Amino acid sequence: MSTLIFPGDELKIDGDKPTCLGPGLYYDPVTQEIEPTNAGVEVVSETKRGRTAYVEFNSKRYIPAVGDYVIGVIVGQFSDSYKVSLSSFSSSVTLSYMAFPNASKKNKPTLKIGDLVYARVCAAEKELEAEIECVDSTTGKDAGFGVLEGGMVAEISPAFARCMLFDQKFPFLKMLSSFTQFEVAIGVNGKIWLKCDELRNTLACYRSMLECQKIPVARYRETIKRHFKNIVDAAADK
Amino acid sequence: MMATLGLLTNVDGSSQFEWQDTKVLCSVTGPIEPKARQELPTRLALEVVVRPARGVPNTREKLIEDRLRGVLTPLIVCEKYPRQLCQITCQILEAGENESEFAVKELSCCVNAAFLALLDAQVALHSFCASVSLAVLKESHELVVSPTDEQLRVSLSTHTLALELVAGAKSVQSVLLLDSNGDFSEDDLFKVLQLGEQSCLELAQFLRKTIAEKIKNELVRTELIES
Amino acid sequence: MADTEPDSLEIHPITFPPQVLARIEPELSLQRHLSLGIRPCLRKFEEFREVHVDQGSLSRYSSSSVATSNNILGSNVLKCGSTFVITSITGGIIEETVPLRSEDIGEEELMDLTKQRDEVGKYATVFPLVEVERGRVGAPTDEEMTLSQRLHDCILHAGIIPKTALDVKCGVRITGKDGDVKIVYPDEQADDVTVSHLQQQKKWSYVLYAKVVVFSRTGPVFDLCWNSLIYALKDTKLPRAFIDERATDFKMTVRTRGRSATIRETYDVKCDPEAWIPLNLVESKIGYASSFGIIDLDPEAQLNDDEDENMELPSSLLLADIDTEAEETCIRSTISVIGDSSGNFSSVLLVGGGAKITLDAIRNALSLSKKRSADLSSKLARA
Amino acid sequence: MKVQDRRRILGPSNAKPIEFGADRAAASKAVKSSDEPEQLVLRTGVIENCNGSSLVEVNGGGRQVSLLSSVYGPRALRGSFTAMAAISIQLQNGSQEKYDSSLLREAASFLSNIFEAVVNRSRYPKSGIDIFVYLTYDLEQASRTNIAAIIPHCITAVTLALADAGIEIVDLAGGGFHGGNVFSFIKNGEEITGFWKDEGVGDDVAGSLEECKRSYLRYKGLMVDCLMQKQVMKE
Repeated sequence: MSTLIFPGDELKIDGDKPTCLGPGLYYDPVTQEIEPTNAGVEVVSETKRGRTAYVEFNSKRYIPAVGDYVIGVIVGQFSDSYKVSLSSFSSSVTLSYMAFPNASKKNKPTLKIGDLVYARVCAAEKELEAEIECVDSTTGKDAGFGVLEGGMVAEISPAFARCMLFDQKFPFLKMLSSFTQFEVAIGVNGKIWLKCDELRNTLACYRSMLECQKIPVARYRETIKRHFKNIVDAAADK
Repeated sequence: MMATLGLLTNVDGSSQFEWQDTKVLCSVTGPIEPKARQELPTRLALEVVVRPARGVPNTREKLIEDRLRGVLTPLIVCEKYPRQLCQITCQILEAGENESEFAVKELSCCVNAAFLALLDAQVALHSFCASVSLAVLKESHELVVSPTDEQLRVSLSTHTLALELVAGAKSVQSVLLLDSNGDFSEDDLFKVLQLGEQSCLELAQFLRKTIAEKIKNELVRTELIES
Repeated sequence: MADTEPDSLEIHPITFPPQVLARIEPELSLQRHLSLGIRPCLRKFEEFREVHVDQGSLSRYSSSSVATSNNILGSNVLKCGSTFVITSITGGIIEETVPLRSEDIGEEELMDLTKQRDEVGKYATVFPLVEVERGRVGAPTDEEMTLSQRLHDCILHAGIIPKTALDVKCGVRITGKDGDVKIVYPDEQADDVTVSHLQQQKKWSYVLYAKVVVFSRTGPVFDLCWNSLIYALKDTKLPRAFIDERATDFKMTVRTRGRSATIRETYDVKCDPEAWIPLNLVESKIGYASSFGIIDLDPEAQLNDDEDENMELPSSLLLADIDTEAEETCIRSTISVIGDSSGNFSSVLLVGGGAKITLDAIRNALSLSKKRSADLSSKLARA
Repeated sequence: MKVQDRRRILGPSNAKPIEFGADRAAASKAVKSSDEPEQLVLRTGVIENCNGSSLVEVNGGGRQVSLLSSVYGPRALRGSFTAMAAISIQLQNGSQEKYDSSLLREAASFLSNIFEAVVNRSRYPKSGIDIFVYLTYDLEQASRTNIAAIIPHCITAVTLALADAGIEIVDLAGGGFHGGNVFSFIKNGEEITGFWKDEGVGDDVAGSLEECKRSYLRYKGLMVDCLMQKQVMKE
């Protein structure tokens, strides 16, 4: 049973237990109270270690949080870092030259302005510019991050991206794979990078993705099928 | 009375609010990177723009912007987004009143539309908000909520009220704005506050229903997956 | 790094002179003052600043004026604290669009009837231009724009200036046979044929402009601007207007590409340099402005002097007449009132950005504003 | 047709400003003899939100003038490095709107030239000193408008405001007006810092120089009195 919660409503958690606050909740330093700040579904989960609470909501604008997988565009280059844009008009984030596998002072990455990178947010303080990294900083190894070459980026709602990335049962990618082979990178900032062997398959995937974020899961298969069929037909007409 | 959320696709949040013959479309973009002169080191900067139903914006719209900013600033958790900017643009589609004399209905609809658009953009807010316009009629001394253009013309005083609501939008936290003009007494003012409170609470329940509907629509997908 | 020698850590309290603390921590400085029962400007919580007014010294009708080319119809200089506001009223004349004399009298009556019911439509306003001097040049700031607009709206909605007060009762300048010039006014000589003839054809009204210049701004200035504007309007005298006898029925034929059309030349309305009529304001609707702020007291910022425990402070305070930068920035809940001493209000603006505005606070502010209004309206009597 | 000003409330566009007919009584008003020296009232520190300010009121000689001068600065200048302070002077019409903006600009640039020589500009590199002179009222008996006559008072006002702001100046500057000519001096009249002459009037330059020097010395004495009084009050 999900309860909807709005800003100004009372939160049904008491302060006896250490609570970890997620998005949509704000601890007011003056009144020392936890208040919901967004309209959405209240989610409180109790675990052995403590309690977590957040408000589940959809927003179009992505705000960086530590640990998020994101896709960014290099928009600037400094002496020791890149400037990366995660979403249009938002403040840009920093990607240090040292945040790459095997980086050293001499071994600098060779990214250009306009390149796409898959990265992870490693620092996100609201007062400071957020930082991202292209390396697993705990192991120092390449963890699948780095520049994304070829393919295509689709801008979708962050909520849809989260479903694809975190929900193992989410059927979209599985369905897609029954039509074509593809490489995919999912950024929770609402960007999905996709690359197939053939351009027309990429295009079909792209179109399916844009449409599927607006329709119920039950209609996914027919939609994907239709898009692939259209592409094939269009190619045949030529 | 009609409220719609999310009808603009290229902004982070949008809404259209219509009450009687006044109609306002509002868009919200943010938090985004501000221009250097707008940036506030510890808070979210607000850029409030109001555009009239016809003609170009002038000092009249500046005054509406100033009032609107006064209502929205305490509502938004500005401390959560330091050095960021939020653009709030209200386009009045239909004024519903004589623009050279009044701005009460436009202002109250702008407040409601901007609040809904902020909710739609999921900018962090402290509490719920609702706004109504009222007028005291000349002959009958009757207090009416959301007066018509004709009622405004024969009114003794006009009032715009915006309230901050909490606890399920069932109780009033504070008065965010009361802009009263005309000829009125202390008693009139308290009557305005009393009736205004009642109609703000009613309006808030309507707004909650509208938003809840929208959220439920969005959540259908996620629920399906969970089940 | 710093943890190597925790024992040697020394903490020095930083002390600042009051002025410095007020600049870097206005909130703390204000709270400390308030906890002592006084405001940073050394006023009491509900104390207003003294106001000094100087009526009409810039006006052309001022007794000490030597100038002949002065076009200021009324003026006021208002000094409040270190801020002073100079307001001057100038005028213009506009030709009213009189509907053509229609055959259907009933329709006209109906129009008159609807006009009478239209409450706001009965009143005129002034067109203010507020300038707040801050050592910058350029386009008006947002503050100046909102101040101007609010003055404009409040004058209109308060119903201080009836439209009829601005009607021009136009006279005619007649040059006699012997060459002497005299101006005849309709109300002085109603039987004059020329004048009454003219009255039917054209209608003019005065338009009032106000220039409000604020010097030495130390806090919010709307109430000062409003009061100064009201004083200036009370001082305003409208010059009598006349047109030359020859211009009363002046027709001119313009030939354009063979066609000829008769147009009536616009009248050249001039004003009498000497004669004037007072601007008739609706005295009963004149109110004066006052401003208030509500601030929550921060218990942590209070100085805990044990000997001063006898003073019990409430959790939130109502401060009258907001001034100084600290008060302006820290007090985000404000009440601005325009009203007279007997409890008729023409404008109330509550902005609740900070502390909660309680009904008691509103009541308190309204009753203080009545006292203030009585004080301000007595200024002119004394002057 | 000009673009509509959206930042000001202008009122109806077809309204005409009030135009006064010829003053019948003007001729009968006795012109006071302009020989007697005018009365000056000088004040400093009248405006709070600036660094220095002054008020100059003049009455006499068929003229009433009130000037408010405020000094903002030295404040940081944006942009490239400058070795000396940049001085800008703005003359503003009061509610009378008496002078043309081009005339005001001309007079302001004349004043700027004077004060560029008077202020110790090398003391304030990378700074700007903005000076505003507001003509609260300027009433004269004659209907012609002559801005030159009020320039000496502007000089007095700006000098006092600079002194009030604590900005280093070489000497108290002052000036005089005579027969259409304006001279401005420092150092007891030994140095001329500015000379304004209108076409066709005041051809007796040498005579004007002496007259102006006399007024300068008088104004300077008054300025010194005013500043000393302020100092005494502080102590």
